[in-house]
This record gives sequence, structure tokens and C-alpha cells, in this order.
Amino acid sequence: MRKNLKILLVLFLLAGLVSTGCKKKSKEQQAKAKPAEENVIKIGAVFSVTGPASFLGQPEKNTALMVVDEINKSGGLLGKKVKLIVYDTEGQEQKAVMAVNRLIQKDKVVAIIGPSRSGTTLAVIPIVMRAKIPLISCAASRKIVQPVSERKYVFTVPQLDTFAVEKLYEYFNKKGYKKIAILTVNNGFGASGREQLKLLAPKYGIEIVADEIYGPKDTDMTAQLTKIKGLNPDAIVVWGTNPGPAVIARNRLQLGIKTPLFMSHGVASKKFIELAGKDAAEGIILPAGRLIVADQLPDTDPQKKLLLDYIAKYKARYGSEPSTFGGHAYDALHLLFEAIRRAKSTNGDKIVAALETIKNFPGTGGIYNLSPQDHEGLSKDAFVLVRIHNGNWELLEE
Amino acid sequence: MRLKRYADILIFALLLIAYPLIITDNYGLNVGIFALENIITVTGLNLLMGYAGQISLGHAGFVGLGAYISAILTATYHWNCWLAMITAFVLVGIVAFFVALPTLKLRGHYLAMATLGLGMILYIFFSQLVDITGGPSGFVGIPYMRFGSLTFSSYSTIYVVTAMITFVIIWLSKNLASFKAGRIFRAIHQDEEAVVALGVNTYHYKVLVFVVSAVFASIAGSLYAHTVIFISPASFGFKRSIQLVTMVMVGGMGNIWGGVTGAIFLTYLPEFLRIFEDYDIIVYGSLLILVIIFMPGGIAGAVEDIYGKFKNTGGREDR
Amino acid sequence: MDLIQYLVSGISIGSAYALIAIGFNLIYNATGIINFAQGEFVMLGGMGSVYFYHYLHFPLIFAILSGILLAGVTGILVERLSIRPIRDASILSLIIVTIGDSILIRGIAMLVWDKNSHALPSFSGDIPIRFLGAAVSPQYIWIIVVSIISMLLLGGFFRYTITGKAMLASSVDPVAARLVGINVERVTMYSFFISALFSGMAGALMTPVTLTSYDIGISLGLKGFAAAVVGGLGRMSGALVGGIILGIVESFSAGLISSGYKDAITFGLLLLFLYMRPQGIVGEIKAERV
Amino acid sequence: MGNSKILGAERIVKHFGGVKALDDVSLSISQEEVLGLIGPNGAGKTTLFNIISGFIKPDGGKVIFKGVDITSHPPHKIARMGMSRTFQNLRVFSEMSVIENIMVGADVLTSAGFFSNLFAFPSIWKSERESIEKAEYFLEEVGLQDFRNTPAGDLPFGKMRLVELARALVTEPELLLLDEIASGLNTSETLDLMELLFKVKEKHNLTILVVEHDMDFLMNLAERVVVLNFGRVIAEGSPDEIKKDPQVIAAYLGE
Repeated sequence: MRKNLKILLVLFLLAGLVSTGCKKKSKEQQAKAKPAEENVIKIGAVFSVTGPASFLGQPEKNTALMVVDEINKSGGLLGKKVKLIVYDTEGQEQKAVMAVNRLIQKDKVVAIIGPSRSGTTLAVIPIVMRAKIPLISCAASRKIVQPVSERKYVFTVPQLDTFAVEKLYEYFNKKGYKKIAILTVNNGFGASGREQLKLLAPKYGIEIVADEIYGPKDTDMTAQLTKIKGLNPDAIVVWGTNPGPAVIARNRLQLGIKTPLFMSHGVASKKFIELAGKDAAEGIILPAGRLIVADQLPDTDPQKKLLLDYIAKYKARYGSEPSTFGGHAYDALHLLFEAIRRAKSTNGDKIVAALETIKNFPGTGGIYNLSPQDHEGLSKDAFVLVRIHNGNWELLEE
Repeated sequence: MRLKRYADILIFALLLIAYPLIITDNYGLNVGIFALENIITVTGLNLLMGYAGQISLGHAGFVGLGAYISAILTATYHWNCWLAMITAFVLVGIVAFFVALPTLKLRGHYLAMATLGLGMILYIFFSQLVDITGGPSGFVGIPYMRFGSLTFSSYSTIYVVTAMITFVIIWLSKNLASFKAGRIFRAIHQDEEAVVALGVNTYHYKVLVFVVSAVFASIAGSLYAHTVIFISPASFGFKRSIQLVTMVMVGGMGNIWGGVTGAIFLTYLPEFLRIFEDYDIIVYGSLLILVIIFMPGGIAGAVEDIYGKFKNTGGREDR
Repeated sequence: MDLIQYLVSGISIGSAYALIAIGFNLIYNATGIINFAQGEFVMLGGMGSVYFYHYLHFPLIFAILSGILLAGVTGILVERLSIRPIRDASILSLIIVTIGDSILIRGIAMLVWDKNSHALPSFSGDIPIRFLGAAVSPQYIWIIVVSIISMLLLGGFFRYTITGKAMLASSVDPVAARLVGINVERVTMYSFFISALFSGMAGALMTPVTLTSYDIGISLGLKGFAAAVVGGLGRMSGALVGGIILGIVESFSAGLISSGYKDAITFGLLLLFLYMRPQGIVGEIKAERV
Repeated sequence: MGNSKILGAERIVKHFGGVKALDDVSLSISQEEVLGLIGPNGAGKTTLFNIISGFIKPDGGKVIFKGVDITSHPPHKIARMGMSRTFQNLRVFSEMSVIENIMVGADVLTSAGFFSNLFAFPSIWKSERESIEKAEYFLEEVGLQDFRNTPAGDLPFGKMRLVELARALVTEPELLLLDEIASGLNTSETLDLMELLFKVKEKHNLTILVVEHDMDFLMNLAERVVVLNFGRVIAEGSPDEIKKDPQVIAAYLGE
């Protein structure tokens, strides 16, 4: 019995330590922040830098750090330095909730960009709504910004799956593909893609003959492809992010399937071609932002200069090609800076009001037209169709 | 005699009451609520692993099951949240019972692998039954807890409810651990055959403690659902089950307060480790190894040994 | 026609699981431990070879050999630093320590290398081999052949060689083994080294077809263990039989039942065996002395 | 003492793989008798012991306890019917204190159910008191009062044997099975144990089946002795008859 008392005393000590720790730190932070409050604008960022979705979070974090350095070099914002505080959510809801609360309560940020996944974004929305802190998510699910009435402080930058599917289905109608097979990954990205693919199919007179699923870490999808081959659809649509689609492209080659293969904007990066291998990737068509075909864009394209500049700077700093996911952080920050400039304040409501006035603002994802009803700001033409031809992206048509 | 036995629970109650008075900001309360929810699951798991010696590598599955049943009953069918929580842990208890019947005949690695497999299967059902659970994109729109006209939407009110339920769970676990059942669990952990020879149906006891730990996990799941009001399969996978087991091991097996300490320590630690950014995964992994090697009794065990050395009484009377 | 393809791809994936299961059996035979970091050795074999090949520009063969060696050395480190200090601790502690190892190895791999997926060129081209209308990539032929060879090699090693029997003895009863002069510590280290080598080889062989990344070890480790149990824990022939059956069940359930529940069916099979026949297909019932 | 037969093992057969551990062994014990079972190593004594207590199932034959065929009963059910045992290689709960070890035995008979234990209803407090009282009683009976709170694992070998004995007695058995309880004890400890067993047998009118190597201990304690060799009963009778039986001498006491 007394043994328990001793352990409990330690617990008391531990709790005291923890609570004073939190208290002291927050008091100390307030003290420290007080004088510096005036000349620093603190912006929070939550990305899944590690864990299963690290291929989203890592490029987003790299880009965010780069963009903040850039703006600080060119005089900061409203004459103040911008301080970025980045937390890793490991793609887990609890971690994201704690991170956002920490950013709001302890770090006293004026706005937040991220999270990377739609799941973690939906988990933190109630917090930012209550705290009236604007959040610009880097995840592409419609539920994030709808219903707008309950999402006043929430925006999202990535192109919605709906537009990607519409772009594909238009192409299918043009090519006369009526029966298609879909193969989607079993995570947030794949599930929302699958939802839109099935939702919009009837509108375009398309029939989905096979609705197959694969796991994010699965190493072989020949079974699903064999089943699909048996149903000989007109086209196959794969919705997922690396490495799955690359394995599927290889399996398709191996099984000698000739049916045209379409993918999602989730694989719009050089990495995909490298993983799938030149011949397995040959001829794959997918909707994508203009980032990967920036050099092939006509000079009149408003995004061209900005994209080339982003690619050059990213390559110089990190030595590798930027990905469309990194582009989301780029757009989120620039939209936020533009809103703060227009609002000339860091108050949450003012930033939101300013954001909603931003019209044809070029970003890496497309031309943003935000409004009180549309917190996403992009449309179908944010996407272009691109094809892989001998190991390179090729602009199919605007 | 009774007061002495309950001294430690009263101190725990004081801790629970003191915390929100010291920490008033939402971040501190939020971490506190998650720590309490972890305490509930870890205490159940401690009874199963620390006391009865039966390992489970799939307990996040039961947390998820409780969370989803609560979410579906309250959001889709608009049940009262308390009725939903009770229905959830009754259903989870039944599922755990039927799962336990074949599983607890196994021992050691086989038991570990079976529970791991069960956790994975539950996870797959969460992500595949899209039209009921919302699938991998998660379940949106879970209502906050309500009692009459009072809605628990602020962290302070959620903390109060969670703290009360945690206290009840700890009280129940204390009873279970300190009377007859606790002794028999500990005896089973050390030498099951000898307990059988005394006339105890050890299989019955093992199934019992498995169901109790699953019910506690379900309650924690329901509370979590009403705290974050959004759930997705990602929070109830293999990684989460391992975190829960780590809390039991690091805290100290076979002692209620060991489990509590482990849950608190490993809920707050990552928050302090944020400064390490990417490196916290390395700190976590090495911490796990170091504790098993150098502190087999976990934090509680180490405290006991240090305390024992100080007092170094002859017959170690106060064992 | 599809059925043959399901069978062929089932056997191919199954042979990869078999190779990993062999790694499990090696450590289990010598130490009675189930190493939950086994998947990480597989990952190291793949990622190591990628690192030596793509970044240090070793020729393919040397890159793969050094990748496999890297996995082997890690195996020794895992044994020396985490298993030996608690050699006769409870099963629970051993399981948790190996889980700690897997988290640590994954973390280091993530930081030292990167978070992307990587590939290796196939050993003998990508042109699929066709027979009976089904197609299989030549790389899988390598995997099937290598897993059969290693099964025979190791099966014989444990049955006919002195060191092999010494390993078995030290797992059944370490004290008795020490009494007859077996250096149990060294045998345990060898078992981890050899097991890590085999799993590293599995990783290197699989990467051309399955690609690899710092966190591919988790699911491969689980599948490998399921194969080892279904086949018969500790038996090399069990590893091959279990692996192939698991691959075939997975392939058919994905093709015919539902690809979403594929893994649920695989783990369901594992549970079935754990409940009905824990000693696996080829194993016999071990009499439990009271 | 020709009263009723409490235990009958009839034509027991058991083999492990090729080895025939027990080959058509029959044995019976009457009420309050002390029966000894001896035989060289590997004669099948412990196997028979495990079959009677239900831990191993025989390949042939039956075990009747108090008139009930318990051959296929699970061991815990047999124990509840009034048969308790000790183990050849000592099995105490080493990290639990001596009193707790004995209380586990006592707990088996207390009435409080799971829910009263969970919600600390009065009936669990009553059972707790009962359990403590009973455990204290047997603690004194085996003379371990001064080690009440010591972890059983810290005790010397002889004392651990007494813990195991007290734990077996507290379940109030009618038939007590002792599996080489004197092994590892020095002469004075063996004498004290013998004295204790006589006292306990009288007080609780126990029937005892004891398996032993220590001939003096067995010959003084047992009223009747059965000799096993290579899984077969080769002799049966009073200790004196057994000492003179040529077959026993040849097989066991060694030429």
C-alpha cells in the first residue's frame, strides 16, 4: 500500500514540474514576446513532416521556410519581420490538434498554414474557428471549405479533386471513352478522389466498371490490374501518390495491358517518372498544375514567370525539383501576405475579409479568385492535361 | 483501514482538481484532456499487461471502435451522448469477449501477433466501411457532449467531464487491482499453472481482464470523439497501439500509478520534444529501448528502488 | 486466364514474404525471439543498395552486396546493444525492445537518407516472361529461385551442421547449451547477423519491383511474420510454404473478393492458423512440459 | 481404516512419442490414508501425479475422485473438488509477499463476485477479511509468521516449500498431493516437515499422496507404499514389506 503512496508523490512532483513548466514557459514567452511583439508577425505552420504523409509535409516545410526568408530579405511585411513556427503533425490528428492549440495559445500566431492532410485539417477547424485565427490548409478536400457559413476562418489552396476529375472526364468524352476502371489508394487523398470520380461519372455519361482499392504501402497490384484487364475498360484511372502509382505503372507494363492509363495530380512530379521507369510511364496522361510544365507554357501565361522563379530558387536551396505539394505552401503564404498587406493589420477578421477580396492572384496552383462564398479560389482551368513522353512531362493542351 | 487504502486516490483527485486551476490556457487543457484519455486506456491495458501478463498490440482498435460507435450513434442517429457512450462500451465489451475466447488460449509471441492482427483488421474495417465511418477521409460533425442544456464545447468543461470519468475508472481499477482479482491477476502473470492448481479458472480471469481493458479503451475512444469532434482511422492504427503499450512499459507495469505516470509522461514528452522536430522519432525509439534495459520496472519501479535504497530497512517491510 | 495470373503473381509476392519469413525463423531458431525489427533489415537492404548505387555510384552488384552487408551489420548492432543486455527478460520486454529498435532504425534511415521512394534497376531487364498466358517480371524469378536456395541452404544448415545444431540448442535451453560449451552469446550474434543478411538480400531483390522507402519495413515485417507462423514457426520449409500460401491468398482475395479487404483476409488467415494450428502447416505440436 | 476409497486410478496408460511413461498402472487411496509413491528417476511418478491432478490427459484408463470420473476434467475443476498439490520444481509467486501467496489460495473459496470486487461492495471487504484470517491461520501453522510481508522469492529454499504447502492447505483440500516436497531440504528441515505434515493431517483429517526420493522421509510418513518402475507397478504394501521385497531392491535400491 505505501508503495503506491511513494509513486503518487513522484506523480505529484512530475505534474507540478509539468504544470509549472507550462506556466513558466508561457509566462516567460509572454514576457519575452511583449517587447518584441511590435516588430514581428508570427505565422504558424503545421505539416506532416514525418510519418506516412511525409512526402507532402517535407516539400511544404522546405518551401515555407524559403518563402519566409525571401520576404524578410525584401523588407518583411508591414515593415515587420515574419517569424514562421513549424510543427510536425506526423499525420496524426491528436498531434495536429495539440500543435494548433500550441500555436494559438503559446506562440500567439496571427494565422496558420497547413495541415498537409484533409483528416488533420478537419480535426483542427473547430479550434481555429473558436479562436478566430485564419487557417489556409494545404489539403484538397471539399469538406474543408464547405459549408462556407461554418468555415469563415478556413481557406484551402490546392486544386480540388472535383476540377481534376472534370478535366479528365472532358478528355474522356472527347476521346469517346465510356467504360472506365478506377484504382484508388486507401487514404484520405485516394478516398476523396474516388468519391468525386463516382459522383461525376453519370454527369459525363461515364460508367465505372471496376472500383478497386490498394494500400499506400502495398508492393504489388497485379491482382487488381488483372481483374480490371478482364473487364477491358476503355481507360484506367489511378488515384494516389507515390510510390503506389509507380508500382501500378510497372505492373501494367509487366502484364502487357495496353488500355490507356490516367493518373491524378498526386503524381505530378519528376520523381514519379524516375520511380516508374521511362517505358512504364510512357503515355500516361494526368491533370496537373502548371508547375511541372512551366517551361513549356506560352510566355503570355501569368503563372510562367512565378513558376520558373520558384523552381530556380527551390533547386538552388534544396538541390531537388519542387513538387506540386510544395507549391501549396508557396500559394498559402503569398495569399496570406497579400491579405495582411491589404488589411494593413494582423487581426483575424480583417485578414479573412482581405483574403475574400483577392481576385486573379497568380500562384503555383493556378489563378486564385477568392470570395466570401469561395474559400478555395481555383477553377477547372487551374489544371492542364500533361502526358509523359520519353521520360518527360509534355503539355497536352491548355 | 479503509482510509489508508484510499489515500492515494484522494491525492490523485486533488491533482485532477489542481491542474485546471494552474493551467488555464487551451493548449495546456487540451494536452491535459489527451493525457486523461490516455490514462483511461493505459490503466485498462496495465491491468491486462502489467497485472495479468497478457500482451495486446491491437488495443487502439478498441479505442477506435468506441469512438466510431459513439460518433455514429450521436451524429447519424442523434442519440444522447451518454447513452451512446454506454452502448459503445457494452458493444465493445461483447466484441472483446468473443475475440478473447480463442485469443487468450494463446501465449507469448502468438498472443502478441493475434492481438496485432485483430487491431489491423479493425483498422481496415474503419477505413473500408466508407458510407458508415466516412472511410479514410474521416467522420465529420460529431456533436459535443451535452448534459441537459449544458454543452461541453470549451476545453475547460471537457476537462471536467473527462477528469470525473478518469477518476471513476481509476477507482474501479484500484478496486480490481487491490482485492482478490488483482492478486489472482498478478499470480497468473508469475505462474499460471500454480494458480490453476489452486482451483482458479485462469482462462476465465484472463478473458475478464481483456474485456475490462477493452471497455476502458472504448470509453476513452468515445471521450476522444467528443473532444476533437472529428475522427479518422489514422488515429487508431498499429502505431497508436504501440504508443499505448509503450506508456504501460515506461510508466511501470503491475502498478496502477505506474500506468498513470507513463500515460502522463508520454503525452507531455512529445510536446517538449517539438524542439527536436524530426529527431523526436529517434528520441522516442531510443527511450523505449533504454527504459526496457535500464528501468525494467519503468518509472514506478525506479521510484520504488530509489525509495527502497534510501530507507534500506532490513526486511523491506513496506514492500 | 486471369486465375493463372493471380496464381503467378501470388507465388511471386509469396516468395518475397518467404524470404522475410526465413529471416524471422533464423532468429527464432537461435534465440526464441520474434524480432519485430525484421522489416527494418529488409528496408536497409533495399535503401542501402539504392544509396550505394544512386549516390555513391557503385556498380549494381557491389551496391547490392554493400546494402546487404549494411543490413547485416545493423543486425549485429541490434543484438549487441538491445538484445544481449536483456537476454533472459520476459517475452513482453523482448517484443517491446525490438519494436523500439524498429522505430529507431526507421528514424535514422529517414534522417540519413530521405523520405521519398526509390527504385533499383532489375537484374535482368523488365521484359516480362510469359507462360500459360500469365506474365511475370524476371526479377520475381530471381526472388523465387533465391528463396528456394536459401530454404535448402538454411534447412540443411540447421539440420546437419554443428553450428546449426548449436544455434537450435541455445534457443531450446541456453543454460544447457552453455554447459556443453556453446558460446550462446556468439551464437545469438551470428543468428542476428545471418538473419539480417538474408532479410537485407530480400529487400535488395524486391526493390526493383516493389520500390523501397524508409518506412516500407513495417508492412513487410508483418507479412513476413504472418508467413512464418502460417508455415510453421522455426521451420525453413514452413517459411517457404507459408509465404507462398499467403501470397496466393492475398492475390486471389484482391482479384476475386475485394481489394479493399485484401489485408483483412490475410490477417484473418493468420488468426485462423494461430487459433487452430499454431504450430503451422509443417510444424508438429510441441509438448508443453508442466 | 478400511473406510471408503477417495481416489482410484484405473489402468492408466500414457506415452510421449515412442516412450511409454505409464503402462497399465492402477492405484487407489482410501480416506485419511498416507500413500507413498516411489521409483527410480523416470519411472513415471510425476507423470502419474500430473494425470491424477488433471494437468496431463492419459492415453488410456480412468481417474475416479470421490466417486466421480475426473479423467477429462480441467485441472482447476479437480482442484475445486478438494484435491490440491505442490510442484516438483518450486512454484511460488516470487514477487508477491508470503501472505499474498497464501491469500491467493484462500481467495478461491471466498464468495465475492467480480462486480462486488469492481465496485468495492461490502461483500468484497468481507471476503478480504476472510481471506486474510485464513491466510494468517495457515501462516502460523507452517511457522512463517515473521516472514509475513517478505517477498516469497527472497526466502530460503526450505521456507519457500512451506509457503507452497500453506498455499495448498488454505484451499481446504481433502486429498493433498506432495510432489517431492522434501527434496532440497537438510535433515533437520525434513524432520520438522514430517512433524508438520503429521500435525496437519490429523487436524484437517487429510488424505496424502506423496512422491519422494528421500527414503527415510517416505518410509516414516507413508502407511502404504506403491513402487513404480519403467511405468509399471512392481510392488505395493507397507513400508516394511517394501524394504524387504527383492524386486524393489533390484530395481530401485540398487544391487
